[in-house]
Amino acid sequence: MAHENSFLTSKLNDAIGWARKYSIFQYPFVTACCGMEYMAAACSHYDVDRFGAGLPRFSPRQADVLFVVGTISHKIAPVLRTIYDQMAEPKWVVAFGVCTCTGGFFDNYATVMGIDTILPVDTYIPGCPPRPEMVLDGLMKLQDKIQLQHSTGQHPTRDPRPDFDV
Amino acid sequence: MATKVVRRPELTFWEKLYLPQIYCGLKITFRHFFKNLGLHIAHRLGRLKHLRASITYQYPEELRPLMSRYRSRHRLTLRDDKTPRCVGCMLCETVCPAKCITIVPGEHPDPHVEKYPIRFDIDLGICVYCGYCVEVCPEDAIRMDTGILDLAAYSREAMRLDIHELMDPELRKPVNDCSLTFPHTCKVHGGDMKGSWDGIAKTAD
Amino acid sequence: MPKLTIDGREIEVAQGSTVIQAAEQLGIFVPRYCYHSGLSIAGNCRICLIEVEKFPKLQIACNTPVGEGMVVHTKGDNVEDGRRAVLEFLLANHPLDCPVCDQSGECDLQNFYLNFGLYDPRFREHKVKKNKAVELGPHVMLDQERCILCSRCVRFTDEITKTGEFGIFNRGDKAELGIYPDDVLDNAYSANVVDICPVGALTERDFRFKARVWYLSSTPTVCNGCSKGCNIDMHYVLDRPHLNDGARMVRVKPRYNANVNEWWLCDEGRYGLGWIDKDRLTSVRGPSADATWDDALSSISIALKQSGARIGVIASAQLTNEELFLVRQVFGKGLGAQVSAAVPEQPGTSDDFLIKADKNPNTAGATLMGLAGDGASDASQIVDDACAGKLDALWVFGHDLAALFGEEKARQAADKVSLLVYSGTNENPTAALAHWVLPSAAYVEKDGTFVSCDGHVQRIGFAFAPLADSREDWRLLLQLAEKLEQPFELRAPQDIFKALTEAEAAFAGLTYATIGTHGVGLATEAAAP
Amino acid sequence: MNNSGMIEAVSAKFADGVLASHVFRGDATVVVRRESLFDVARFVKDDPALSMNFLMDLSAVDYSTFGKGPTPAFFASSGVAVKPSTQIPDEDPWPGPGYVSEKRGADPEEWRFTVVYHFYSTTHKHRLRLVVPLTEDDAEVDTVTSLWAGANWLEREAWDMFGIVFRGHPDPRRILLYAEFEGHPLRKDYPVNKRQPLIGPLN
Amino acid sequence: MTELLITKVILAGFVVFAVLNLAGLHTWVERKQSALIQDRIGANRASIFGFRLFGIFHGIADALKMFTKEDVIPAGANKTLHTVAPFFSVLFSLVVFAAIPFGPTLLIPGLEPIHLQVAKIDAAVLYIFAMLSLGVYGVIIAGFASRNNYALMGGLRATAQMISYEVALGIAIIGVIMVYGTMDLGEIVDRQGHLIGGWLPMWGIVTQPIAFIVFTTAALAETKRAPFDLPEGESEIIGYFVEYSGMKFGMFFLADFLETIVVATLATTLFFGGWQIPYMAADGFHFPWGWDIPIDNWLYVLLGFLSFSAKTLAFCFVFMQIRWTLPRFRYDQLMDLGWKGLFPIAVVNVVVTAIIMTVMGKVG
Amino acid sequence: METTPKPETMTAEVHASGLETRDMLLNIGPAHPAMHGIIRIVAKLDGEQIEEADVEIGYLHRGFEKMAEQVDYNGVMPYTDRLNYVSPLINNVGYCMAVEKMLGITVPERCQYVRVIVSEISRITDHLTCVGATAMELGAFTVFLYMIKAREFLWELVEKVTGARLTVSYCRVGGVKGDLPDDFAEPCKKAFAETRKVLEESDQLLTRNRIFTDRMAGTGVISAEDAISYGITGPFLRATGADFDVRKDSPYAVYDRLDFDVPVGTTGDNMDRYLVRMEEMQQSMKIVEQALRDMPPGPVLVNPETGREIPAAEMVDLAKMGDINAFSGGCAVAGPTLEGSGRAHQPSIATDEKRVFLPAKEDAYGNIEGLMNQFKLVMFGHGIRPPNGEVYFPVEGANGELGFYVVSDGAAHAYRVRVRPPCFAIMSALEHMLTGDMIADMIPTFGSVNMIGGELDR
Repeated sequence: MAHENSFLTSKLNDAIGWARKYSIFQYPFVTACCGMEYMAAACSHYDVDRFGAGLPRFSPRQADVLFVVGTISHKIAPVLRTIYDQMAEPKWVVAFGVCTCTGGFFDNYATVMGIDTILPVDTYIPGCPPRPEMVLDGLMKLQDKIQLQHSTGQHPTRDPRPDFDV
Repeated sequence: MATKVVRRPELTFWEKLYLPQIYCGLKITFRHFFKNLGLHIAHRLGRLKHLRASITYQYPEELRPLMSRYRSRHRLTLRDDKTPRCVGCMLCETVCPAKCITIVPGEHPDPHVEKYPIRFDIDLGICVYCGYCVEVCPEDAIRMDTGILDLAAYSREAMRLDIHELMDPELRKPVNDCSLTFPHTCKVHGGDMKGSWDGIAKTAD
Repeated sequence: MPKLTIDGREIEVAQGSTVIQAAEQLGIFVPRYCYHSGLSIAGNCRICLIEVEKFPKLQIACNTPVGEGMVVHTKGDNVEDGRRAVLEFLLANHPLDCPVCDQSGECDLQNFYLNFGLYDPRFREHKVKKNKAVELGPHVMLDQERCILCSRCVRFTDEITKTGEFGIFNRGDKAELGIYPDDVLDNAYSANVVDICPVGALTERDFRFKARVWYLSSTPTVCNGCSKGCNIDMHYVLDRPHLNDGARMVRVKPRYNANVNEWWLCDEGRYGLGWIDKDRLTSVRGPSADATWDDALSSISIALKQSGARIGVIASAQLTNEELFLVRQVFGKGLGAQVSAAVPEQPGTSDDFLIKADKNPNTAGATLMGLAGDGASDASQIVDDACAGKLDALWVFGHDLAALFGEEKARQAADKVSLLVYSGTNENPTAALAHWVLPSAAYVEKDGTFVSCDGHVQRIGFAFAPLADSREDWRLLLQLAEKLEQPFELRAPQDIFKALTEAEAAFAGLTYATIGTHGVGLATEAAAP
Repeated sequence: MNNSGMIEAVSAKFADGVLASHVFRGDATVVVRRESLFDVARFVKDDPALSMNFLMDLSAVDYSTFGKGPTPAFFASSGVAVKPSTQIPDEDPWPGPGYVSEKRGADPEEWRFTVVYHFYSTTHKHRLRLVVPLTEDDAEVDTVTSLWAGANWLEREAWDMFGIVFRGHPDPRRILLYAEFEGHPLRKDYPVNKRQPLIGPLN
Repeated sequence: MTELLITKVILAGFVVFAVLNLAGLHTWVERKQSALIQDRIGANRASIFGFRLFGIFHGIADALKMFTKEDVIPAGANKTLHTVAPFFSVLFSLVVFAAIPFGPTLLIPGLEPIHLQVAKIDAAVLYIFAMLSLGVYGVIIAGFASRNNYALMGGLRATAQMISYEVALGIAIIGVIMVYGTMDLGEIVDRQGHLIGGWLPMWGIVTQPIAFIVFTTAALAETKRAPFDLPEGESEIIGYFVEYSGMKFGMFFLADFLETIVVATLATTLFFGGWQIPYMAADGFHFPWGWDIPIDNWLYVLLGFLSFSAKTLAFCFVFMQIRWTLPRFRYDQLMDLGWKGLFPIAVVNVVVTAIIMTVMGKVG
Repeated sequence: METTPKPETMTAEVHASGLETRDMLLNIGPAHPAMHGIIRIVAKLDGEQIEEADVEIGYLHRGFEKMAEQVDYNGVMPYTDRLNYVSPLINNVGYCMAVEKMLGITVPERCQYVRVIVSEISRITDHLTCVGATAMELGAFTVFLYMIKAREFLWELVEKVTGARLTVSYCRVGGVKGDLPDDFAEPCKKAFAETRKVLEESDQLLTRNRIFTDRMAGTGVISAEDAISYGITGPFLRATGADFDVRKDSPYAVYDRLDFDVPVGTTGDNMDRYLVRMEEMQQSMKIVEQALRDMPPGPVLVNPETGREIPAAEMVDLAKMGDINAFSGGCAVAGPTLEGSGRAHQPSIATDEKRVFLPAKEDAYGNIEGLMNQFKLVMFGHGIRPPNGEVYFPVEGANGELGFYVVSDGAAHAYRVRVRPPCFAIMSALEHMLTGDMIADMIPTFGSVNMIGGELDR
């Protein structure tokens, strides 16, 4: 994204940032325990829809944010990476729960020690599993980040998508 | 053996026509809809405040009451002289199933204390909130009662708490992005620690 | 020889022995605090209560001499009630120090409480306060509150070191352990009192707060501090680098070996192992820059081949028998080099107990191998030759030429030879002079055997993997032999030892299995120097 | 039928096949020779007095380091070897895992794995455990898939985790791990941290 | 002629503007409505200059975001078709509105009377059917062009479903056409203003209740919304638009809402008297109990338009309520319902209508 | 969907009519919205009909059994939480009781009641999630949210007792972490009232709704014989008409004293499973209410005269200075997370075997014996050391028989912990149930399995 300091551009960027942060279509990559709290965050008591993030899209093409929810084992890791690659720009990744942040206490032969070893992560939500409040907090921090990235034009450019044949 | 055969509802002819049940279903959903709509309007008008219109807790403006036993972020309790009560016995480091606690003990000038932690880190990125550290602490030095829930971070490093943050839950590291710096503060409490213990005690039922 | 029955099992023991010794022979463990097999009997802790039939009261096992036809019960409610009462009494004034006490984890108060104590505490009085954290000497710290006055340390200094620093002062619950005024606990065996202290009253200053004992792993090994070859346990921690300043080796404890050191270890040996984690050589250094092992061994082997027989090798009595054997085979037999492990070292301090003047652990082994002692070539000769330009290549194992022969001579030798290889564990002036520096593993990082000055072949246990890029000398020698195109069909120290036993009569018939953890004497009498 | 009755019934029928048997904490266990496993399994399923219609569980145990845990440093304190003392005394000690060797007179080193079958009968409401010891070199046992359909996946799992081969299994694939995985992670000699990632770390 | 053109353009512009806005609003209503049903709050945090307005801006955010989202065309996809598909969907949904009369005739002095209907087509019903049928092509093409099994299945399901239900839909409307004797929607609406027995408005729901039920059900199925959302079938097959991203996906989304509105307007027009208000005629209200309230033409038009809008919105609302209440059909059950349920009923309805009309015609 | 096979992998065959048809291979999962938890089903489709299905699992294999060999006996508890993470408390209970069986100890009666209560609450949350998720996948999103709402109310109870919503780590070998709060019956009643309301609403929205019954009835059918042959237990088996329930057939804890019915179905289809689960929730609530009524009273005051409350920190300081008499007999006021675990509570919630259970807080803070006990139970290599042995202990998990097979070699950590995961057996039968059904039937069938990855793959 070319960044110029003109008033109009910066306002436009602000607006796009605003739009993107309040329209978060998520791809929930739910694998494990954290999924229960992910459900809870979406349910009536917490209602993630208030943040404009209530519409999970189960097609990576349409999702803006990849929520990686739950332990990622070595067996599923390539799938996760593929889904990330299939997502359309701009995209963000949220590591949900300690297993995705760092691998947590499943430090053994089967698990990936943190998804940031296989894809870039924008926001980490620790907790095992994180309470929905923590999830909402993480979502708000992600919104802040999205807005800030657009206001300052620092949305990182990612490595080009490999041409996946699906 | 008391077994109870579950009765499969025999649908009547009417029910087989779909419509009556659609009507029944709609009745329920409409009831919810209009009740909630009415209550929302009433709230706007300042009426019926004691009834909840929706059960949603609007975090962060409104915090759901935490149960008193709820295990949230850790803190280290302090002596009267503001030093940590921890004597670095490392039972918590030992018992921690996630190995997220790192303690380096040192010699305390007071021979009756003898030992204190030079370094006490908890990596929240690994912690599984099992509460074993609190349970085994023989000094009542570590507690998980801060009620702090805004723990999301932009990097692994930001999730690591050092002894200062653990001793003073109000001290929050500014949240750093890889290249961006801005303080993320919780708007409700003006950047203060959220849900201090007193706050929790009041709100818990 | 009286015959007695303990817990329904009969045993015949020597006249004059006590019940506790008899029970020990049967493998029955009787709890004890004051009793120690290496010390005289005091009988003051009273935890070792046993029931002897026809005796009206419970007896203490440590000081009840065996009698013909005695029937002893070391278990049972009666006995345990008695012991429980004793334990409760001992704990009455014990401070709540487990969190700060270095002994917790190996404390017999803790052990016995969970063994048979298990009572509900009843003590409601004020505990007597005494001095804490009293520095007794360079190695030992005293906490008077934790002491249960078993007097093992008093007896140790009275009977073993005969220095007599300790005493018990005052009476009743004010009684406390201490050392005599103006005295310092600084004898050569002072830290042994820490080992024998059953509780946390005496602790090591060196180990203080460095790690918790339950984090430690242990490997039985042998002290390499002198030629005595005391048996030790190496305690180390690998998975918590934040502890102990990142060092792996945490502490050393003596290991009982009736033939060598019994229960004891000198302070010199105990605290002489800091080099294992400090100032180690971590990478292969070539003439100009760091290199890989492969490159280093290739270029060295080429240079060695070119030098013909004009090679000098200063081996070391710090090397294991296996390595010395390989040195002899590869350099002596293979390349025709001058090999010597006899270096003119200044003898160190010694006494008539455990400390020997020869500070090398394997001089006897080197002598058996013909690399030291009578008839072996001398290292100073090799250095002289090197200075005289008679040698093209010089290989030094671990020794510091500068310290042995003076800096001038060392530099001269290094200048004259075209290849100076230093393989050792730590940085020293010779390493700085050498063309190739090969980091070797410390002795606890490899397997092998030493021969003590008493002709005792003992195995050094492998504790942890070599630091960084360093390599065991035997592995290095095997790989060098391969590069020199004289490969051995040997893969591990066991194999080398087997080859060694076949080649050397003194070792004949020995295997690692027969050596075990306690070592064996050499096969031939003549071998003992 | 009570525990001893079950054991007797099986032992009586398979005098050669049964190596040992015991009741520990109320669990009846029969140790069966590998060769007769299938017959014993069919017997306990079909015999009306036993009628074990459920194969509740099938798993394996690697006994290679049984009782040989590393010696912690604190064992040698105060000059006297005192074992950590929290061990709870047992009034009714378990005869295994040496029970197999006692009968055979063989060294316990000889066998390494046991395959453990837990059966349950809904008609009689009783449970039985079959234990089949196997050697390391020849860790093979007959499949019981034809008797219980549920054995299919359980046996696949035992293969995946322990490398125990079930002769005649219809679908011998890995089940929990991926085909590229080498080794069998629940064997005691597989290090807990040894990872075999399919895609490498970023960069 | 120019005048007519200008009028038509203005009308068309108005309709497109209104409908698109309605669709946008629809998303907001749906979110809020579902939230209220589910005891939630729903989207409410997007603010512009500090105003939140119950989260109405979230829809704007969605649209703006989708516009700026990367457009991915899968490697194996047919690029042209893949691109065209969403436009098809939206286009054919939009053009339907041309035939819908959304108010009475507006009389502006100096101008020709303006029918509040973009295109007054004699066979409007046929036109609408044609357009709705064309709409399925968007879905088929999308499903086919994506080169994805899920999309293909979604497309197939959509095709089968829409074609099957079209039949029931068409036959249901035949009853209406028979009753009102015309295929011109304007006419149909006009005739619904008549009163039966002097007090009961002759709305479609009165004359053709069975047809109404059949029509609504089939029309719901046409919109591919729950409980007929098999082509999307979020949790089974992600849907025919699984490979679409960015605004193209947004257009499918939009088409979805547009179709709902189409169906709502059709139901209003055919069965609920379109813009009619009971007892309201061009010159005012004439209640059966004798009251007469004269009104001006502008008020008449306004009331008619509002009536139409209110009915449409109410239908949208009910459709959404149904969507949030019911589970989804299975494919074969859906077909069963269509062919074995709705189709015969619709046919019978036509026959019965015919008989009744004949009888009544004879009697009357 | 991301790994949809390429057309070449589709098999082509030529029909008699000369038309070529291809069976479509549809790759469902591993990341698929209906696969809550991740599995992969490769389905060979003939139109919408599933001709063959290959179920692949293991995507959530995280080495539970290996980890359980690495940590001490109580350290396994957090791992068991994450087995069946929808009903963690049952896992806790099952594991604890297995180890207790090995140790040969029993826990006090109140503790058993507490365990029953928390297990049953957990069972309700499990069934709510299962039914709710199935409903969601069938398109009834509102029902799902209602059920999750009810689950939130129950989780409030769980949080009140255990201090966590989901990963509770509540039980300990030899007892539970803390007693129930004093006024537990009150919120329990409230939460159950809410739950019942939600259940009734859901019942109306689903049970008599023809769309729903049509989708559930007659799909995913399995006979009782097949189910038993596959080793299926729990609600899934009971839906076929077999009445096996561990709580009745080999009663543990205090289930034999409680009066409840075991709901069974008749045909073993999805509808029966749904109904059985709905009924089980009612039964579970009944059990909890009975248990709350019958359970023996809680805390006993140790010393009525001096049992005053002393802040834990103060007690520690006094004890450190040897001033034991200043607080002896008092009860320590520790942090709120330790509520209910003091000396007054301990006799009723924990075994009195000191070699197993941590001492009361007062003892750990206030006297050397308790402190030593605490250390001995925590330090590596000391801990709980059961005698050698192997035991198998089954409990009725939410999905069926949850068995723990534990082997001990006398060390402080288990030699082997094997879990018999109930949904493993059900998943192995999934292929059998799916074949011949339509692809859309996969959704309710899979939903009724209530596959929980943590438990299935461990």
